Amino acid sequence: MNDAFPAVGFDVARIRADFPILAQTVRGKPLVFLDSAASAQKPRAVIDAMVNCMETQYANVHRGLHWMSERTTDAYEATRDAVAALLHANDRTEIVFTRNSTEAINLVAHSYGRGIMKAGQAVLISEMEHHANIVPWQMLRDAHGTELRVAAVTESGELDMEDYAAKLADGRVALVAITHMSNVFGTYTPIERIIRLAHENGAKVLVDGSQAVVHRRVDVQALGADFYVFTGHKLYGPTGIGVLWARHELLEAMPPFMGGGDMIGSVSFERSTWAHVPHKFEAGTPAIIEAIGLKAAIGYVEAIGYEAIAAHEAALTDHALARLATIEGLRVIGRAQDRGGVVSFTMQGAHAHDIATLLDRQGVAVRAGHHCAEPLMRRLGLDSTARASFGIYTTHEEIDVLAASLERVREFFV
Amino acid sequence: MNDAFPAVGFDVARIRADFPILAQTVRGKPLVFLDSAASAQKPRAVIDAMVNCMETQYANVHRGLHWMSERTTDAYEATRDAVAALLHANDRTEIVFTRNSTEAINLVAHSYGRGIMKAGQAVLISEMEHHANIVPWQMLRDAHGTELRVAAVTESGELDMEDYAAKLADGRVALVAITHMSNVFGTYTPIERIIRLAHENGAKVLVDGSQAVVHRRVDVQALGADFYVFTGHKLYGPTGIGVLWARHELLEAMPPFMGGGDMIGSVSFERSTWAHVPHKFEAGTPAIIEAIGLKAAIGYVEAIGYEAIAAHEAALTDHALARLATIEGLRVIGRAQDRGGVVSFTMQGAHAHDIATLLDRQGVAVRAGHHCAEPLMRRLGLDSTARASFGIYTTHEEIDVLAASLERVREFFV
Amino acid sequence: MNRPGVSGPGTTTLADDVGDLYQQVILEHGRNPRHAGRLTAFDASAKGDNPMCGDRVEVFVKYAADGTVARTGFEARGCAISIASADLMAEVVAGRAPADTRAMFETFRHMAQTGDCPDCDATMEKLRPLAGVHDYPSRVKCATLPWHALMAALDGKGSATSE
Amino acid sequence: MNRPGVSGPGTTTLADDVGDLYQQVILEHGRNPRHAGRLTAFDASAKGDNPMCGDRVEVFVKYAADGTVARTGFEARGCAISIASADLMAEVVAGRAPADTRAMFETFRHMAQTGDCPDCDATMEKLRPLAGVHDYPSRVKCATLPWHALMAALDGKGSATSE
Ligand SMILES: Cc1ncc(COP(=O)(O)O)c(C=O)c1O
Ligand SMILES: Cc1ncc(COP(=O)(O)O)c(C=O)c1O
Repeated sequence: MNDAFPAVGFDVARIRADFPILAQTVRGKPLVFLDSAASAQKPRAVIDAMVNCMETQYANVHRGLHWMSERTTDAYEATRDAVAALLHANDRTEIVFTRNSTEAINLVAHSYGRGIMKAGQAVLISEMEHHANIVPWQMLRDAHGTELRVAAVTESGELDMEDYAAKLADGRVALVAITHMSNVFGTYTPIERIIRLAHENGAKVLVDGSQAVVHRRVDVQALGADFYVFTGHKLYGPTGIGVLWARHELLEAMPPFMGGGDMIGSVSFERSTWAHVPHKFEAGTPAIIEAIGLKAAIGYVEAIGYEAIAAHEAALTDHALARLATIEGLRVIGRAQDRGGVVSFTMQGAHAHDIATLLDRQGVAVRAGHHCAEPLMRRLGLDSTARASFGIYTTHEEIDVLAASLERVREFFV
Repeated sequence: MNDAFPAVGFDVARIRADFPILAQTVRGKPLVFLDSAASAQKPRAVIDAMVNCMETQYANVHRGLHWMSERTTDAYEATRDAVAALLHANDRTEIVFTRNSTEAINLVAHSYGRGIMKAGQAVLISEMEHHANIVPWQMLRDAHGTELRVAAVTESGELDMEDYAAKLADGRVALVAITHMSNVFGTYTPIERIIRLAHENGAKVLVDGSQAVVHRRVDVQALGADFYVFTGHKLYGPTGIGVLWARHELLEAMPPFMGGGDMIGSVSFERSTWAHVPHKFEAGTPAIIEAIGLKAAIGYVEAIGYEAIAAHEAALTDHALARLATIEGLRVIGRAQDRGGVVSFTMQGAHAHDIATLLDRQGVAVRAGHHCAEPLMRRLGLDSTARASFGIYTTHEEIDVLAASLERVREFFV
Repeated sequence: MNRPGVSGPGTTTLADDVGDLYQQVILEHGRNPRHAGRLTAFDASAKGDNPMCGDRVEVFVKYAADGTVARTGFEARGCAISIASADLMAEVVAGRAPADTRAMFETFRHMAQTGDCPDCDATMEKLRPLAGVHDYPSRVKCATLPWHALMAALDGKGSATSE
Repeated sequence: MNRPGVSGPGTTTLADDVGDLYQQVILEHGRNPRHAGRLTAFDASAKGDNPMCGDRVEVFVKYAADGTVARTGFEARGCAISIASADLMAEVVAGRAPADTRAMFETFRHMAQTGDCPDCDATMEKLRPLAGVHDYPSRVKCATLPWHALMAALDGKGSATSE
């Protein structure tokens, strides 16, 4: 693969060779996969780690005294170490495994929300949240009597910091839950400032890092966050595994979310006691094979390096914005300064679904719809957008194919 | 492999060849894996299905209009059909995917328990439940004011049907939650009778099929159950995927458990509406790769056939009970008539942990401890037992190795 | 449909590739629907809504004195397929009894899902251009959404979804 | 430890295989612990509990007038390793100041986890037979459980767990 604008030290051809699926054709055309923000493809290292587990070293964890169980427990728990290092957690016990970001947020909404928050306190989110960071707080509101506040987003697709500060001002916000990077605009939020302001006003902060952790190095200590969540399948890892990081003292104070094996201290019918964190929050047999896959994904990303990834993706995004700007009637949605490799757009005379289908016919996979951000769409006066999103394996050439294919869509429709 | 007592039409050597891990050695000895009740090993068909998904046909489901997403959605939803057929569900929409049995039970405890049950109504469980079928009902009791009743178990390890009937008699039990097969004794409960009695007394029934579905054909219509749960990893499938089956009208009436993408009808900050069942209960990106693996596991088991599996395992269990009976000081716990391939035992002068370690040194993997059934252990006056459990790949020879190894343990300790 | 300038580097044009789905009649009805708009007077209406993609449609029905569907109008936000389908639907159901209309939906749904219409009469043949969606499972819902809304209106229900 | 009749079909005996873990001294202390039982009079006590396997121990401490640990007793349900460890612990801490006892725990924990004890004195050498657990991660907790309980007793806390 001949990449016109390689980032220094970043060999996209070699990276592509690590992803078996990228050699596929779709509808007779080479696959141009521009839907990584929905879910990323998996490198050979991840596939191999999962296969290796199932072929050579598998048993249930934590409760076995035999070799297979001990070794599988070691491997499962080693993922906790890898995630703790990835996020710069203080302590490995601050890492809780969940199914995905959605479950991680629901866990906090349930355990911190119902367990610690009081009726009348407020949760503050933003207009550009994914449904995963809206609906759990609505459900908390309806079940528990908390308030749900929403900070506005500007026309450029950035958080309206004045509105945000105003919504914090009365001191009744107990928790801010906000995205680190928008899955619609690609905008990075000024998360350090957001957190500082929240803390000044007595609120804890949950950061939805589902998109951000894929593209940027995250240091929860430097950010000052209280909760950070992400999902394995977007970080080139398996489905079925996600992460909640939270400060140890918060996890200690929170009641468990689900009950069952592995999360208990002791059980009697009258009364049970809970295991120490993080086990208190991991009821039942965990996603063992998936955790082991996630560790391989983190290792893969770390070996390439976030700096190289960020540089590659910044170059891709610049290239994409430049190419898309040349297409008549195409409008890119969101014009934030600080943005990553997610580009939403509309095209005059062509609905996003039709764009997606016509691109698909040309082998180009993009997403179309509300991107699980209906309130944001409504705010923008849109029904839907088409969205191209980039990963470590995306090439400048693929963006050229996207642009050329979009030209053909335009000509087809107008 | 020379199997002394082959079940008719059942070629255990061929089956073993399908499980790559069984060729491993442990501590220099051939692996004798007798811990399948904790989690089963995975056949090549499951591994291949997962690899094939990741290498050739992967994208996020439900929300994509492009080829990869459409095909992945088809494959994910085809698992729902396979599970519906496995359990004889009326309708594919009655199948909800969860992480494991534990989450499935927690889902019911939360959505049916808090959403439909009233304070003062009771949940009736038995003394031989796994923690997964105890703790969620305790948490419901403590949060929602329901009562928790426990039906006794007899010395032989069977449900005390008189006590069960007595606990139902006042009509205040809204839900019976009971195991289909004990993970400690291997006992099958007389589930049709249990359900009939519950229904006569106005209670719905949740059946914990985590163990049973591995060994016997389950027909939820014939059983008359209202909820049935199982977990993929014990059925030779991946971790990270479990199943809740429930009657359509129950799922319709129940509020959602977790909020987020994929489970919504529409979202606004004021109010959101829910998607139809089963999607209402599947928030966020599901365990896609794992669902696809589970379908392969079901296909694998169905191809061998439950009848052949049951015959093989019955022969193994008889053989094991006969062999263990010859070991001095060894006591098998639970003497139910109707039982499957799970055998718990204690040995005079040797603690279960020491037995497990000494067996491990001989390559034999068994479990030791309370088996996530502490109240049952207390009822039996035990701290812990050692447990050998069998799967489709277990051979009579392996049971002979277990017996010989246990003889050596006995000699070592006494 | 094979227009100059649409061809890419390959040997087929985009129109060749998607001609089965985006037939000329769909593009036309999608661009210039004849029955778009809220009826000034109507007897029944219902909304339809596809939560997975955000498509919405509202259908308005005016009955004739004999109970047949006199006129149908719709307001929609959606793709070319769903708008063309709404527009073609309005055309074919005019003058039909509600029972007929329901039967037509069943026939149409079968066609959209399978691509086949073994017993299509001349009227139903007008919907044939939409049969190409059968190859695109998630787009089937775009084509059937207005019909779901129409069925809800005939049933006196306020809304329908096509998930 | 190499007894007749223990040898299986292989060339090594079970005792050869597990001799690193189940040394004779452990088997003896496991079978006939000298310090088992609740003290008739004690100044501090605490329970220890390993939720993953169900092992439980309760440790009782009687202090001397100078504040050193005069005697330690324990009640336990558990495996040979945990009972032998409790018994050996009771032996080595007798006459030690609480601060010493804490330091001994750290030394012992390191030994149990790694198999090494670079600065073991003669007293700590008595615990050396337990160093074999380092090869069995889940059994390390069996060996350290009584120590966790003892630390809790010294701290005036009622309980400890070794998860
Ligand atoms: C009877 C029974 N119920 C529930 C469970 C819980 O299964 P999981 O840990 O997969 O949720 C198990 C297995 O651990 C079991 O044996
Ligand atoms: C910003 C954001 N938050 C949350 C999610 C939810 O992730 P998951 O579906 O894996 O729970 C996503 C992706 O869908 C996302 O982009």
